[in-house]
Amino acid sequence: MGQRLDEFHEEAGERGIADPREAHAPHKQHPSAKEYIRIGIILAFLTGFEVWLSYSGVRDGLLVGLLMLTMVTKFALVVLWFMHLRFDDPRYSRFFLVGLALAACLYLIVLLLFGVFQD
Amino acid sequence: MASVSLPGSGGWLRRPTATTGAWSWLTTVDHKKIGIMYGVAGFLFFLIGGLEALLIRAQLAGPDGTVLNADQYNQLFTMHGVTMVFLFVMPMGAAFFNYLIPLMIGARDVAFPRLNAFSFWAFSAGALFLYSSWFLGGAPNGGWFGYAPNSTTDPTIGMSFYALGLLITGVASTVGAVNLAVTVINLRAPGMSLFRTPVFVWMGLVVQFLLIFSLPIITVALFQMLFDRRWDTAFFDPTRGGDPVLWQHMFWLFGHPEVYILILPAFGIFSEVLPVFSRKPLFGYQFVVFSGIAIGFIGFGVWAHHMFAVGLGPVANTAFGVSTAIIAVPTGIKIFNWMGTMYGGDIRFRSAMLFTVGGVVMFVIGGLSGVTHAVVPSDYHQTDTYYIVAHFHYVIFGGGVFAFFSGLFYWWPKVFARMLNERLGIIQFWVMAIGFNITFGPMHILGLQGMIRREYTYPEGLGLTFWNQIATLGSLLIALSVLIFIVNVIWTRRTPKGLENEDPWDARTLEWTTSCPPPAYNFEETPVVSSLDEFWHRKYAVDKEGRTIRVPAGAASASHDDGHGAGHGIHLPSPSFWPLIAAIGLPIIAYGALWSWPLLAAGALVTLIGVYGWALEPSVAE
Amino acid sequence: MIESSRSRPTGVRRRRIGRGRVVRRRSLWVLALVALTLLLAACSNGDLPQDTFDPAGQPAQEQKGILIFVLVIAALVFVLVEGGIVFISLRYRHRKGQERMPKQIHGNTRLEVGWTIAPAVVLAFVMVPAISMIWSLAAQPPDAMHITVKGYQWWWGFEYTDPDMNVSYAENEPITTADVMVVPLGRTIDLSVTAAGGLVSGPGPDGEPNPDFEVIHSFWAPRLFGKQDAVPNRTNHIVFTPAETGTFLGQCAEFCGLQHARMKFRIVVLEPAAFQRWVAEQKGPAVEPDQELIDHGMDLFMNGEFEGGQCIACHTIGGTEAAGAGGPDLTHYAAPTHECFAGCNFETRDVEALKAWLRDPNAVKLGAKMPNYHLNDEQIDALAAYLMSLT
Amino acid sequence: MADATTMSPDEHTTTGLPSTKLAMWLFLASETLLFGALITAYVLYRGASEVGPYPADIFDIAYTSVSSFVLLASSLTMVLSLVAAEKRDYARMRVWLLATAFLGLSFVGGQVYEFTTFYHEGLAITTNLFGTTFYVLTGFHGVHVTVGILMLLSLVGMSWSGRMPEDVGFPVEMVGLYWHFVDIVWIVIFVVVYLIPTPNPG
Ligand code: HEA
Ligand code: HEA
Ligand code: CUA
Ligand SMILES: [Cu+2]
Repeated sequence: MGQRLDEFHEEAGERGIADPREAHAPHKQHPSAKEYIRIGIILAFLTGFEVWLSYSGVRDGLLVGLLMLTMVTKFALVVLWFMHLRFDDPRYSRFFLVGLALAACLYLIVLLLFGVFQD
Repeated sequence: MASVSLPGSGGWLRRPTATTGAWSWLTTVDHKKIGIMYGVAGFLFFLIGGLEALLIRAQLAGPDGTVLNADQYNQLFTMHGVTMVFLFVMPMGAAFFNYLIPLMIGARDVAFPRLNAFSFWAFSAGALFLYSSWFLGGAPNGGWFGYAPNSTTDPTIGMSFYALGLLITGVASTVGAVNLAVTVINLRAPGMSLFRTPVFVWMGLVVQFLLIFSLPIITVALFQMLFDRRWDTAFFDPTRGGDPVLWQHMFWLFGHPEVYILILPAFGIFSEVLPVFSRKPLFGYQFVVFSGIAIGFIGFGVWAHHMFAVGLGPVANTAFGVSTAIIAVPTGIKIFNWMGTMYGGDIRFRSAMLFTVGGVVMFVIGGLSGVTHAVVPSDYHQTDTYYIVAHFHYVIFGGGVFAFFSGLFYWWPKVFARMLNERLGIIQFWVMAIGFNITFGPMHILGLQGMIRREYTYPEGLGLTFWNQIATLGSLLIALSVLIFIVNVIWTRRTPKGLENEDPWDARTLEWTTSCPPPAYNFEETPVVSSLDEFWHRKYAVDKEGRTIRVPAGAASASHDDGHGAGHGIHLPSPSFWPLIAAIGLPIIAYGALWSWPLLAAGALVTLIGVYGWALEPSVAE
Repeated sequence: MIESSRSRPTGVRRRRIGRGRVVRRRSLWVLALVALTLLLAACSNGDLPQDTFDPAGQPAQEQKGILIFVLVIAALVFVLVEGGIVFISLRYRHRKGQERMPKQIHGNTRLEVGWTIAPAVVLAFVMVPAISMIWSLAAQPPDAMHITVKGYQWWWGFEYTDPDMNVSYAENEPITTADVMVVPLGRTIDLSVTAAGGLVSGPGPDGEPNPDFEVIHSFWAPRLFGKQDAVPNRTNHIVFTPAETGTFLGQCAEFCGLQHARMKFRIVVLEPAAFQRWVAEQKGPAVEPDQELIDHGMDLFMNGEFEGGQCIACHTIGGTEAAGAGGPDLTHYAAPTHECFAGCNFETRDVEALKAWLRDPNAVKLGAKMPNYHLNDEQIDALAAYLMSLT
Repeated sequence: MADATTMSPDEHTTTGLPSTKLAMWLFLASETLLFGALITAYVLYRGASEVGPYPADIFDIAYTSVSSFVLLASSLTMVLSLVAAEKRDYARMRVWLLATAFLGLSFVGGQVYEFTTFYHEGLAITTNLFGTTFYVLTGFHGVHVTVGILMLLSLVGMSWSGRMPEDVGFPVEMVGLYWHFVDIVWIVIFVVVYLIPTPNPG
């Protein structure tokens, strides 16, 4: 019994975040200036699209949907490229995502409890 | 940020060097000293909060009590709750985590030693700020839960102190939580995988994450309360369409994770003490760990069980009733594993063990009454009655405070190189256990007999007198037991320092491999860890017949050092007074927010100076 | 687990009963006896007018049932778990002079699964009836009588909003009482619980927000129904059916400031016929003064301008010019059912209490919203006489 | 602001991740819940104001769009300074850092101007729920931007006076993380507060 448990710990240690090999894994390269600028242009374009949308007079439901889409895209682009989550160790993303997911879930439930989305 | 080669970087930025005396405490960045200061501060506030409780009990000792008037009573019960939760249990948890986590994971200090000092000073500043309200227009009087709009419109200044004071201690806790979380994740000794850290460390990690994710919520709520009070915003003002129920959601979104922040340190202590005094490894280690994580997660999804009577509707009440019931499952897993640990053990009922077993027994009572609240239709009756008061004192006092005393008895020799008196400890335990049950047991009955919470008096005709008298009597017994502990501490201080046996309990974890008290650098050599319960495995081995036998002496104590003359060449962070200065600015900002913009700006300047001094000072003393 | 108990040295099982044991056993008995006496004392405690274990109607009866149900289950878990802990503590405690190293057991997955599932099953068993009762309590029967309950700092107001309960002296005005709610026996009543103040209904007529301000209260009559909060701008429902006549006590359960402790009310349950008589009386306007002193009191009430204000700024007396809002309706202040006043802290029949209240409300109820008008004795006597005439 | 010993990513840690960066991400995760709460308050009270002015009465989308572009651009200059720092091109790094700080300042300046305009059009923080939630949400964001500007200028100052640690890229990256976080908060605010129309009640 005890034996097997120790094995479990060994394994957890090796796969877990204490992995010695991973500790010396080479730092993935940050993007180049060119790539940053490319992302910057996409962001600017998306923002322009958002502003245009808000003047375009499309139906409210569609407008909100599209705006949410561009918002999430912009958010993701900045987080993944400018904040390097795409290139960095996945553990940073995990911590950040837990916070983000928690915020999204909890506050959505709160708004639901107030019946904000009922109309 | 560090300076590489700055000529003459001494000057006014030179780092202090004192290692003894008052100055050394003010500038220390040593996690052990900071842990002790957290402990002392927490215990002082326990006495103050207890004194407030005794006044509450005096007022309620009979019908139509005249010890206090309504106004005084409201301030006292509010400050009692706030003090006990934010100024006693939280810093006490921080004390244990600060002192023990680095030792348990084989680290020299926490990840950010100066930030750690800042946490402590900010906490102290916030606590003193809160208590200064007694002299500056009245203490908070809207309950620890501060329900708007009563709290936002009360004409006295008390609840502004509440908002600002908790904001300051909140900053302290957030910073401290990030620090400790990084410490556990990043500073473990070689071989110390997460699944080889003691359960206490795990519970510490979960608590830090709960803090990181729940404090921002109350921060916003407190700002909103402050803005409503000071600058007439409309967040919770029903006359302008604001909905006071928003405050309740925000408060309990934080408040329920908060109660697990209060209890998980206790679970950690239980999980360390039980194996040692049963001389068995913790039963189902990974289940205890995972259930702790599960409690942390589920704890975020139950907050509205404090709001069953608010009228959220049957769907919400069903959902939150169910989620609340679910949380009993991981908690039960813990209880059963602790029982499994004791089962078949060689149980030694020293004071530490008594407090732990007593604590588990009391906690289960509180947990079971918690489950009865989850039965929503009966909670419609119980909510806001003394039945709830009984519930949470059983879990917080019965679980949390008993655990703290257990931890104090257990780790006292580690920290102070003196043993607390066992006989007094055992007497204290029984007086406290009996007093505790006489105080809070009757409150179940009182609640069901219709005694509401937060009432400064009750008339004769309600038939509540008898049990209230008993409860008051019990509170005196608790006070007596606390006095016995104080006597024990004073008594112990007069015994000579030094332990015959530096491993008095035959312990299992890494903190006992170093000397008592540990040297400033904790470990002469960074320990290399090869198993859970590392220290035990260094002392004991399994022979061919499967019996556990002691490894010949010498092998076990190999890593001990006497703390003298050793430790040269170990780089330790130097003391610094900037964290203290940065922290002092915070209450000045808060007073400014109450009374004057220039004062606020001055406080901000002090904090800014502290931060810049901090960033610019050289990384070591010359 | 089993192995470990087998591996215990056999000698341990034989128990020598030493002195320490006897003492411990005796003290256990003493403890048990003390507990028993206390419990008996509790039962013979006599009058418990707010006892949830003494229901006088639905849903209190049902709620008591489910509370006992969950308490019994909790007690079973309690006995099992705590009994287990005590048993293990006694059985495996270290005994002097018997060094032994317990078997080092790390865990047992089957047990873990067991004690994960077992509590879950127990909880499911508890929650099923609980959930069904959440829904049954939320149902609002169509034939119920409607009363709006309003929380004020620190008293309760009641408005009988059914159309057949309008008063005779004004149009579409419901019967309004304070401090005491009168209801008929056996009738199902649907309370709309809210706090006074807040926005009346969305924006006011000219977009102006209502300056009325009120905090959160909670309405609870332990022998009749569980609580629902009274939140400004929100309405919660309590549906209940009294099964006994008599007077039932209740009080505000949500902390609401200085006098939260004394924000009480009473529910008087009358036989249906008596209730109809009561309704008839309440529909009528206030009685006219028939004595000089009373007349003087009325004059003071309607026209007196005191230091601090006027009575009619806040109070209504039906059928007179007094139509203030914010304070309790005094139309039938002295009706027999209006047993108590000012948050039910004083008996209406106790005229001295009324006089003390008029002299300085804050002196008898700290923080009371009614100002001190610095009335003299003669004015107080007249006002008291007038109020006591309003049957 | 962290301790010297941990400002270098090369320092040995259990996970191999620099402690400061880990701490920064944990802090940002916490900030997510902070701004989430503020945004929730705004969304909850959308259209619940009892009196005007309402969003549609005073928002100037064109003006705020410019502000949004400015903040977005500052994120780009921020990463460009990081590129320069990693190449140890200190002069260029300082230029980009200053550019970032300048763009940030323009944003805050724009916000101050916007607030004063709204105030003169009758929207005070006390006027209605819209004023309350709008000013507090965007105000918190503005304070974050201001703190970020202070950090940027400190970096420039330290670089000038030679107080930068060897691995310059690291502190720049840390400040950058914070700065981009403030930017993504604005990405959400811009859509949720400004672009999604709020119907005027009544
Ligand atoms: C340390 C703090 C702490 C802890 C750990 C808990 C734990 C729990 N609490 Fe408690 N609670 C408080 C502190 C705490 N609480 C405070 C301070 C308040 C009042 C706040 C205020 O209003 O001021 C409160 C209020 C409170 C309420 C609101 C009551 C009301 O106001 O109406 C509820 C409702 O559901 C509740 C439920 C629970 C539950 C289900 C647990 C569970 O986690 C308990 C789980 C444990 C067990 C169940 C025992 C062990 C398990 C077993 C032995 C397994 C077998 C068990 C079964 C099959 C049932 N608590
Ligand atoms: C950690 C949490 C904690 C702890 C440990 C306690 C401890 C105690 N509490 Fe606690 N209590 C709360 C948290 C806690 N409480 C909370 C959160 C509330 C809700 C508040 C609210 O509604 O807003 C509450 C409310 C509360 C009430 C209800 C008030 C009301 O609703 O009107 C009561 C009533 O009896 C009470 C009593 C006690 C007693 C007698 C103790 C005792 O156990 C205290 C024992 C300690 C001592 C007796 C100290 C010993 C002191 C000396 C020996 C002398 C001191 C000397 C010097 C200072 C020099 N508490
Ligand atoms: Cu009203 Cu308490
Ligand atoms: Cu809770």
